[in-house]
Amino acid sequence: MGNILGFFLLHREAVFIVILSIFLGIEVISHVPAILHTPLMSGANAIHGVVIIGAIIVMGHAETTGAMILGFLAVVLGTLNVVGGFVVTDRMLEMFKRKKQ
Amino acid sequence: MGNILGFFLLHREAVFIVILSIFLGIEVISHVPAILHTPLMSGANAIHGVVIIGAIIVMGHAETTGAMILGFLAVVLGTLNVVGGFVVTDRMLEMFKRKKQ
Amino acid sequence: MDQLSQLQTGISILEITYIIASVLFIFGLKMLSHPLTARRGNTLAAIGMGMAIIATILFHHKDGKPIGNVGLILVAIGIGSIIGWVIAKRVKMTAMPQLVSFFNGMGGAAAALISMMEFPHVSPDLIAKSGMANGHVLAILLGLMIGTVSWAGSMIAFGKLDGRIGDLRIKALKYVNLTILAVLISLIVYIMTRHVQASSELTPLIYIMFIIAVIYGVMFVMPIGGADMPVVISLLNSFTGVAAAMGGFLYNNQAMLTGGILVGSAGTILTILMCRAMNRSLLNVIVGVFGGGGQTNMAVTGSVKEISISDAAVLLSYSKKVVIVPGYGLAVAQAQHICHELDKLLEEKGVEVKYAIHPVAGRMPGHMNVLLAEADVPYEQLIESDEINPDLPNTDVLVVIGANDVINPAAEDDPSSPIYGMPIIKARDAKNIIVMKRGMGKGYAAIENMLFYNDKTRMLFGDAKSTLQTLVNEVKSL
Amino acid sequence: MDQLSQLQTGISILEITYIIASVLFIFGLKMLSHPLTARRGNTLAAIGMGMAIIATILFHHKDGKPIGNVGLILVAIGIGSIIGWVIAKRVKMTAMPQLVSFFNGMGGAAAALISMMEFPHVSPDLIAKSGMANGHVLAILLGLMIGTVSWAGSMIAFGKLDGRIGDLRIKALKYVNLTILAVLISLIVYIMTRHVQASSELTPLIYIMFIIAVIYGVMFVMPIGGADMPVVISLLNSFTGVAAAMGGFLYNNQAMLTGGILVGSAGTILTILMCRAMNRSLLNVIVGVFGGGGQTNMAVTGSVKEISISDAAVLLSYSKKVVIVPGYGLAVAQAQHICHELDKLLEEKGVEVKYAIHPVAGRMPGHMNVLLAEADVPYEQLIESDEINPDLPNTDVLVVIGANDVINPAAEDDPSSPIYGMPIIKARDAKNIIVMKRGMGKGYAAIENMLFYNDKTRMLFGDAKSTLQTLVNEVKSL
Ligand SMILES: NC(=O)c1ccc[n+]([C@@H]2O[C@H](COP(=O)([O-])OP(=O)(O)OC[C@H]3O[C@@H](n4cnc5c(N)ncnc54)[C@H](OP(=O)(O)O)[C@@H]3O)[C@@H](O)[C@H]2O)c1
Ligand SMILES: NC(=O)c1ccc[n+]([C@@H]2O[C@H](COP(=O)([O-])OP(=O)(O)OC[C@H]3O[C@@H](n4cnc5c(N)ncnc54)[C@H](OP(=O)(O)O)[C@@H]3O)[C@@H](O)[C@H]2O)c1
Repeated sequence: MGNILGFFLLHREAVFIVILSIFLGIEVISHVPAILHTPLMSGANAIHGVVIIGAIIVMGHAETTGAMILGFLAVVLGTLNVVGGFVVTDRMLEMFKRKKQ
Repeated sequence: MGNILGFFLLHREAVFIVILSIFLGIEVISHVPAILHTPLMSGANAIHGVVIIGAIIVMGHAETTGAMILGFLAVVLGTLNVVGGFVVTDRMLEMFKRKKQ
Repeated sequence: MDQLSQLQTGISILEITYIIASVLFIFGLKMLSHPLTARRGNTLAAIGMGMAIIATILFHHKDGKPIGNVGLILVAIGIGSIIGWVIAKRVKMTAMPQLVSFFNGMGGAAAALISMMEFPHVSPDLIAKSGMANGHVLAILLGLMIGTVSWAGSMIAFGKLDGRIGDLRIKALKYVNLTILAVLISLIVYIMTRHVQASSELTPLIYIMFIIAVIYGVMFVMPIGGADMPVVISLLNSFTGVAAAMGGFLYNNQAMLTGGILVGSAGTILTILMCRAMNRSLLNVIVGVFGGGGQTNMAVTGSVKEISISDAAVLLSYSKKVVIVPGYGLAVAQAQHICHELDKLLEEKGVEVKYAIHPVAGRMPGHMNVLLAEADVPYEQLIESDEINPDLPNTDVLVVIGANDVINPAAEDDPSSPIYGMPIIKARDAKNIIVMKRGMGKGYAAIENMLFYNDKTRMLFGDAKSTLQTLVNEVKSL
Repeated sequence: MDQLSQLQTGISILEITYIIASVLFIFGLKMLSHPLTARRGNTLAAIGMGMAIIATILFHHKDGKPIGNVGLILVAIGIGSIIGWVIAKRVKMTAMPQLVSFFNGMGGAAAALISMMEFPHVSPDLIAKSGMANGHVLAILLGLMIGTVSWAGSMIAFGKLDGRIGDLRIKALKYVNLTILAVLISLIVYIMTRHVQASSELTPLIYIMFIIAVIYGVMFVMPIGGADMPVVISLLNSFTGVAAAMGGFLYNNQAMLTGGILVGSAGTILTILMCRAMNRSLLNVIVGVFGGGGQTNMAVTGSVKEISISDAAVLLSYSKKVVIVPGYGLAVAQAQHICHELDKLLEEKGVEVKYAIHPVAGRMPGHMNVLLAEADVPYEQLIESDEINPDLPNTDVLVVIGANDVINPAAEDDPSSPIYGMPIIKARDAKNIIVMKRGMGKGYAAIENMLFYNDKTRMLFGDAKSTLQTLVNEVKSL
């Protein structure tokens, strides 16, 4: 109990940022029309590719070969997520766009 | 410059909370219909009465009589803001409500 | 050790309470912006506030010391609650805007007082380390300035709306104001660049700053037209929010920070939405180009025709569809109850009566809704202007009661008109138009209204309340 | 000293960049949810991501050391970019959902790898102070578990959508899954309650946890019907978001924290919205009550009547108003291009052709829009089902192409039907109905469709693409 409270006190700003972000995530997309569900899902998918930053940090401070290999893999996979995600979203949306005019 | 950067680094979570709150404030009320403008303004008015917490803290640690008097005044004014604000908002909204049924 | 952990538990509960309060504020604001949940939203926010206040009294500690003077604090809260409650319950519905302004001013004043008291106590360690140019001092000074301006400005706005203070329309005031603002900012810079041991050495400067800020607040609101006050109040409201947030920085207090900033940003957006509903820009309101008296290029053609009370009564009683357009004059005359009486009378006679509600009719957003709701007009009879416009060609009689700008066709016809582009109620589409007002006085925008010269229009001069009273009697006796 | 302040400047720039990136993510998501701004929103978010990546490589420091292995990192990014780009550009439009699932899995795997590598390096000081039960360890373990589940689940979802993996419908699996989940959580508790000097002593447990999480991910998705995969992907998408946010906690990294949580919460809401569009609950999807094969209480009355290609061609050519209802079968048959050819032919003959788009027609939200857009059908021809329903009584021929559930009248007639209450396209209101499908196969909900037995309905059996091809030829030769 004391441990949890202490942890909360230490990280209360992070906790609060998490709460605010949850609200924002909900608010921001709550009026999305059905046709945009898939592109939105895809775009959100690309955004969580931000995990690549963690991969870069791990790889950037890797010391053993094993860590290096795993880190390399993590960066590749993270990049796949980011680049593939954004490009595929753009492709989907491009199609909607063209038809609008 | 160094001072500002240092200040930012120290308070970066608070800064970020401010940014998120700004977004949330905007998002949350951006679909308000015109008839609710006044009640919303009034409700928001009551919420910033949260300044009363500051007044309580000041008063709670006041040492001189002068500080005590000013603190007392601050608490009274803050309470006016809070109580008056919420009550008047409720009164406005009560009227809307009754008509709905 | 045990006491220490108890203290830690207390602080944890306090912090958790603050976070819960913040979340309740967010929910409250969100629900306040939907008609069905608005009232519950207000209650939620109030609960959050109550929790934050109680938790602060119980668990707040500064340098290990708990909150003192608890008795006095409770007395102060008691006094504030009673006064606030009584005023809020007693005041007339039409006086709501000035009341909001008054309460807003109280919040601003509280923020300013806090800053004034905290200034001499900035930690000497902090000053030794980073001089006066630190975050605490900045938060205190901004809190003082913004809080004071908000307080002074709100009081002037209150006075104007309550009819106690007139407008002061001097063009040069704009430059005077900019100068005062520059002085205020210089003062902040000056204070923050001093080299002192303790901030209390500079306390006198704080009082000077307070006085200048009061002057600025007064001068800022004085030249703005009384009718623009709702917008100004909304703006000052968001100022107070920011002032409260400064306290949040100072005390590292999540509830104050979020509550204040939320109101600051929501208030700013609300201000902009309100301006948009009147088709003008915030800058226009503040600098005040508008209300001074516009000019129309349209020549006045046609003549004004009057209608007698008895003719009006007959016309209304034998119509199938009547639309009433209420405006500022109805509010001034306090004629909402008698107006509702007229509409009930007509409905009994089988006439279909609707109200056309323009978003900026009156002097505050939603003014007409609040007013008519007070008179118990059923919600379903109130139709937004966009929705009723297509129906107007089938309307037998359109009755304008103390409205002017919101039915002015110049908004559609005259590109040089200051209200050009504002969506209006297309009154001239109706088959007959009866306009009730005292004379040929202009509306808020101070421009000529060609509708009064329209062939279909008949004027019914006189104070709205007494005119409606005689009309009701006449209809009854038919 | 100078170097130190340079380092501080670098860190400040990095943190500011992270905040900017977070703001861009928020804007991006917001814009992605409005049709007109969606594409720009995607670009904005990508810019934010680019900034965060570059700033990390340039300015990140750990214990005063900058990022090493920069060359290798750039190579890895290069490889990932090229592969990602090529796959994303090459894949067929109809394979989008599985692609999203694939990329989502990659993110989950990256998060899991990070956790695996960070686990042995938890600061010994921290462990000495608060044992293994600290925030860092928790973030690492949760990141590992959620990331792995998301990866394994996404791969299965990918396989199912790609038709490589079938469903595994065993009721008991539900309990097996709950057991595995319990084991995973116990493992976390076990690890966090060990008393060790260094976390690396427990590294083997991490690998065990990884393996169990893989099993859980697989078992979680296996029993869910292939057609529910879009919902599952959306759910796994929000899982990966949370896993990324765990990294944000670990590194105290604002961009990861906000980006991850935003996606986590937006993804959850999106999942719920998607379920709602299909009129079912998330729990239903996960536990999988639905797709197993519902039963209808309605007795089959009437008989199935066929129509010949030439009759169909004549009927269509001499109609004034034709509405096409595309469904999953159209997508399977890849018949969108030939379908558009038919509609152009008919329009040339003066027939008014519209498409009725049901929100959950096909197997992913917006499936039909994407499909028909790919075939260059003009946007104005696509009408949402709610809007077109009132028009159907004036429609001469309604052509159903590979749709089934979305036109099933059981949704209106049969309260015991699993799809009861789902809004449908009211096909039976049209004057004539032609249904193209291969046989009497059921749709996704696996229930009988009484529309096929309706008097106004004529069936045109065969694969949608070849049927449409012959129909086009026939219409041309008329
Ligand atoms: N709603 C808001 O939020 C808000 C805020 C600020 C400004 N405004 C502005 O206010 C205006 C509102 O338009 P509106 O049509 O409601 O009002 P208006 O244009 O101001 O016109 C009011 C009319 O009522 C008449 N009147 C005054 N006292 C009366 C009485 N006792 N009995 C009968 N008639 C009386 C006046 O003419 P006589 O003198 O001839 O009687 C006047 O022409 C708009 O220009 C709007 O932009 C609105
Ligand atoms: N859109 C989404 O997000 C989503 C996601 C998950 C689930 N769902 C569900 O999926 C269903 C969608 O309804 P729907 O009407 O589009 O599809 P459906 O109800 O699944 O019916 C598809 C029909 O197409 C026919 N078909 C299959 N292959 C064909 C081919 N090559 N040529 C011609 N016909 C073919 C099948 O009949 P034959 O076998 O006789 O040919 C089948 O009856 C709904 O129940 C919805 O809830 C939708």
